[in-house]
Amino acid sequence: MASTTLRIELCGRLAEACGREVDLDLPEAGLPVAALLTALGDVYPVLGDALGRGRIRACVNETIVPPATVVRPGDQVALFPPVSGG
Amino acid sequence: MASTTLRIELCGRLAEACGREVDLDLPEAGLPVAALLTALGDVYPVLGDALGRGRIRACVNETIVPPATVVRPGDQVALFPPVSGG
Amino acid sequence: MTSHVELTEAGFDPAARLAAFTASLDGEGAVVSFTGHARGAAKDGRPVAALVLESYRGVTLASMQSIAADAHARFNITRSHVVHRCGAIRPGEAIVFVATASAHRRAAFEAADYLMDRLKTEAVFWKREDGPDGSRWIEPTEADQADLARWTAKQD
Amino acid sequence: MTSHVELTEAGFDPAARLAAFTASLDGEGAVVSFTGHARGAAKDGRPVAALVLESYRGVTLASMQSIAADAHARFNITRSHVVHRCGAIRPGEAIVFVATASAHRRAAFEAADYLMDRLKTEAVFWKREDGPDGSRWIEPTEADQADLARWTAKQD
Repeated sequence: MASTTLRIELCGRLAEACGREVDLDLPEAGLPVAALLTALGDVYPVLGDALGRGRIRACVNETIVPPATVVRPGDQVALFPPVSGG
Repeated sequence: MASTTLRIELCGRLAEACGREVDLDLPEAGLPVAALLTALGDVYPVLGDALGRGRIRACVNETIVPPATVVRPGDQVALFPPVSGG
Repeated sequence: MTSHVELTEAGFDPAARLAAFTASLDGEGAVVSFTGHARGAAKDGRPVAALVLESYRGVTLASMQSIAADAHARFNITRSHVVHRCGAIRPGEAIVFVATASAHRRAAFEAADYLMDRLKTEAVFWKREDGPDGSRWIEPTEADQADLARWTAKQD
Repeated sequence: MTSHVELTEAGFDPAARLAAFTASLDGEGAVVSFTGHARGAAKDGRPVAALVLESYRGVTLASMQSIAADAHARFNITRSHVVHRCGAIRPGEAIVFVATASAHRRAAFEAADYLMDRLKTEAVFWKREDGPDGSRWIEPTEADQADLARWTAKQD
């Protein structure tokens, strides 16, 4: 099955374990956000704990999306831990 | 019965009818605030309406006092309609 | 606790007051300010050339100081600044400025809100709108009284 | 309705912002401002050398604009000014400034309060305290969440 490499930006404390950007093989058909988080935890076990807490949101092409949204090759993807301004 | 003249300052809209200051004969023994308001309304009928509404407070020697307080000759007296800052 | 309370006939600049207040901070995280400006029209739309605030000797300043002291007693604020004009105030000019500082924002917000509600209804001023068609004395509105009642209803 | 929303890496002066906001008024009677300043100590007392706010591309500014638009939709305010820093902020420096204007004071107070509650919990920033003994990420506190919940509980 053909796959491409997806670069994922990790924001806030998510960047502490393995830097601000990680790469993940993505099937040509894409992956829903929820599955992408699982796959990322498999490849980067050190991220697993933070990703598994259910409080991470995905931002695809500068829009925060629900877990069912499919991420496709070429998308600009970032993962957001809980935000806090002020 | 001996009496002296008490000068009373009228604040806010109370000054509209007959100016900022009015004089009233005061018995040497003084008068409670409530009686002073009645006496003032008798001497200056044009003030009666405003004074009778029960919303006028007396300030004696720079302290706002209750209606039972006795005003004596030499006191510095002012009458306050409802206040409003800001 | 630091409290500055001032009654002035001269115009003042709210931004300059905020600058001085901010410069006086000692590690607080939250600053709230309120400025009340004179409006050019009455509630019913009539034009207002000047708002005239009458005060009475030391009683007016004392009433402001008492309100500020109550705010410090009631809320966890570390400093406050209250300035109120008297005399004739033209439309647009500042009438009253309040600033509060606290470690966290809730106390600063509530104290500023409380200060204004009490200044509006209990500070010793008499307020008159002068316009081309005469003068009118202004008393606290029902909304002002309702705002004030919030603080007696909920004793935090 | 006029709304200015700004994200900046540079330091800014809250008093200068209030001056500009005040100069832009068009007859409003009430102006409320809030300034959040970086503190030199964490909640547990550890010293903080810098507060670091991370943002994400256009999403951070868009989240601020959305919050400001909601404030205008919900409260009877005529203008607002929101500026938020990102990057490293030293103790005492301003992190966020909000100003609101309205005809009467209640709307201006509530809108500023609301803006801050939502910025604290929903604006897209990640906040870190850097000190001599390391870094710590800060998430909204329970008090922040409780403050936010006030606005969903009471739909005025």
